[in-house]
Amino acid sequence: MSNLLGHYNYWIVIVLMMTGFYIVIARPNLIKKVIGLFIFQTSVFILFISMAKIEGGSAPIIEEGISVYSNPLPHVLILTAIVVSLATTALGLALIVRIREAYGTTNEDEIHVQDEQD
Amino acid sequence: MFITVSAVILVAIAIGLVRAFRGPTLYDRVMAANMIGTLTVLMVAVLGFMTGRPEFLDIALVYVLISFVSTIAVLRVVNTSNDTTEDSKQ
Amino acid sequence: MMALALDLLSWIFLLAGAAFLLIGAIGVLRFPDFYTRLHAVSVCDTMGAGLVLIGLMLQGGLSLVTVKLLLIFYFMMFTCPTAVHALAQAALQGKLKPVVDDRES
Amino acid sequence: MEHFIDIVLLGLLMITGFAIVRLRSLLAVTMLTSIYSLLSAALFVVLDAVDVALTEAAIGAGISTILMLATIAQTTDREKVPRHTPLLPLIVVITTGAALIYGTLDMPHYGDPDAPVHRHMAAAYLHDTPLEIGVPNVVTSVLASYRGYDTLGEVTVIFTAGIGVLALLGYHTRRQNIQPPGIKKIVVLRVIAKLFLPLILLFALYILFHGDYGPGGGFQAGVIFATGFILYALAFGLGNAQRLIPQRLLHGLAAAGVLIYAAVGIEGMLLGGKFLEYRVLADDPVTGQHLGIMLIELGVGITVAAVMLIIYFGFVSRQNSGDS
Repeated sequence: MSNLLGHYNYWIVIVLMMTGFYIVIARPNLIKKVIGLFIFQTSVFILFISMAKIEGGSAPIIEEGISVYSNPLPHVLILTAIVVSLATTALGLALIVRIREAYGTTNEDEIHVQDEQD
Repeated sequence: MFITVSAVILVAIAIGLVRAFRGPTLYDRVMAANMIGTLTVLMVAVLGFMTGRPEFLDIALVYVLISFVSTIAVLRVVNTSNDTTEDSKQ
Repeated sequence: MMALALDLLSWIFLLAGAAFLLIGAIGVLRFPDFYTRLHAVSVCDTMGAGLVLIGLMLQGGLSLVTVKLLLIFYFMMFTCPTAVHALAQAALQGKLKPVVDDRES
Repeated sequence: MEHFIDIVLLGLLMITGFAIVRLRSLLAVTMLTSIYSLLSAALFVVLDAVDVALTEAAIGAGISTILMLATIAQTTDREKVPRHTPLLPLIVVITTGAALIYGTLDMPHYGDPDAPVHRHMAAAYLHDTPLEIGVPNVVTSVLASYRGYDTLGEVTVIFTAGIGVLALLGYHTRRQNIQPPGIKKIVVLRVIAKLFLPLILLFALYILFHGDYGPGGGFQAGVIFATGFILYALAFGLGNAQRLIPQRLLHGLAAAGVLIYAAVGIEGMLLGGKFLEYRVLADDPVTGQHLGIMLIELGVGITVAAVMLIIYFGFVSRQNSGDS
């Protein structure tokens, strides 16, 4: 039981991660792939933040009368990771817009077919 | 007592999620997303009091603004795409 | 005595707010079409949220926390009805017909 | 009790994830993605990561969703049914997942205060921050001071992303105003937008300069600042928004933010310290740290806000010019 509760966060995170992974590899639509990537990224964020949590701890903003704080280091890492995830999402979507203009579709299978015809 | 309120909020979020999944129109989904935005704001506010550090309400304030702006942004896009009354599953 | 009365009042507000939230949520699930569901959402957004925030303000007392809650309250009372209004307008322009008589249009 | 909320929120996240796989309308999927992001942001609050929650809400639920919508608006809403049977991907995913779950069995339990992560650096940061930096928010002190190099790199990444989007999509200035057809006639929205724009910008400044004492900082403030202008563009049309902040100004600001950051570092060198050493900026080391953090947060905020707007205008102006 303690094993289940102790690892619940990690397991759900892995399920989420695999959901995102599945969308990325199984769905031909490029926008859907970006969304899958987004889910994957967010689940990694949750993994790190779960590791930072200390039972009974409080947010790492120093205040009188609080002695236990959660670990601030993963927070810093993830804060920057979120910003990078936005950068990758924006670039990916911009590429999709250009691909759509060049091929007339956002479907990966159709793009492959067109590439083979050339 | 705060736990009662947060439990109710969680139930309401779950119901909103059901509506967002079932549709049937896109407007229903936007509405559900907006409702979940509101509920998340309340959730964060109640959580602050529950953990005894209520000074983090800035986050809730940001959520209000963000959920408003993204709702408006969706509405801008929705009416340009034609099939708004699609069926939800496949 | 005063503190107890305030606490009690705040709990009444919080519980009433929670009740309205639940009612609104059930309405969102159960009502037959989009426009009726908007009514239910408005109950959530204004009455439910408002009462919960007032309850929290009573808990916060005279402090910066209450000021922030007041700001959230103010923002919410503006943004939520605007969003719902815009949503209804968009749906109407998107040729979504309200259900008048039957369950299914 | 927090544990209970944590469990329920993770369950809801999982349901949302599965719903995203199942739905085929991309707009519907985007709505669910926005919900997913909001829920994960709420989860971050439960897990004590207030700064992360603020960032995730502003970036994930806000800007990312808006960008996805802009992309869908100029491509298509329907996802075609894939031609292949998803058997192979399913096997790959389940195998990987099983391997990862096997790997978690050796991990320390959730919330364990003796986990190796909490042993070394974190304790030092928590102990030293009030003495050396003098700001209560440890996340800000680590982000801006102890690991200032990383954050400089981060800002450069954002700046590069802005240049990348600019190179891919270009920047079209709209002379005439194309009003979004869906919300053309809504007067209420315009009044509210006009009422809220100054409040949002003021709030962004509060987040920027209050980042030392509460959740917040340059990244979040920049995004909120940009969101204010996006609201303006949504309510009053793109042309008006672009007249409000001209292209050249945006490009200049995007570069200026990074330069401010780097200049603070070089100023430290000129005053006899190391690169990005803030102690030497003032007579008193703690005051110097305060000054340095405030300046670099300002730089970060300026770059992030400008790049967000460049990206947004890039997406939306292309869409309009394609339509007409």
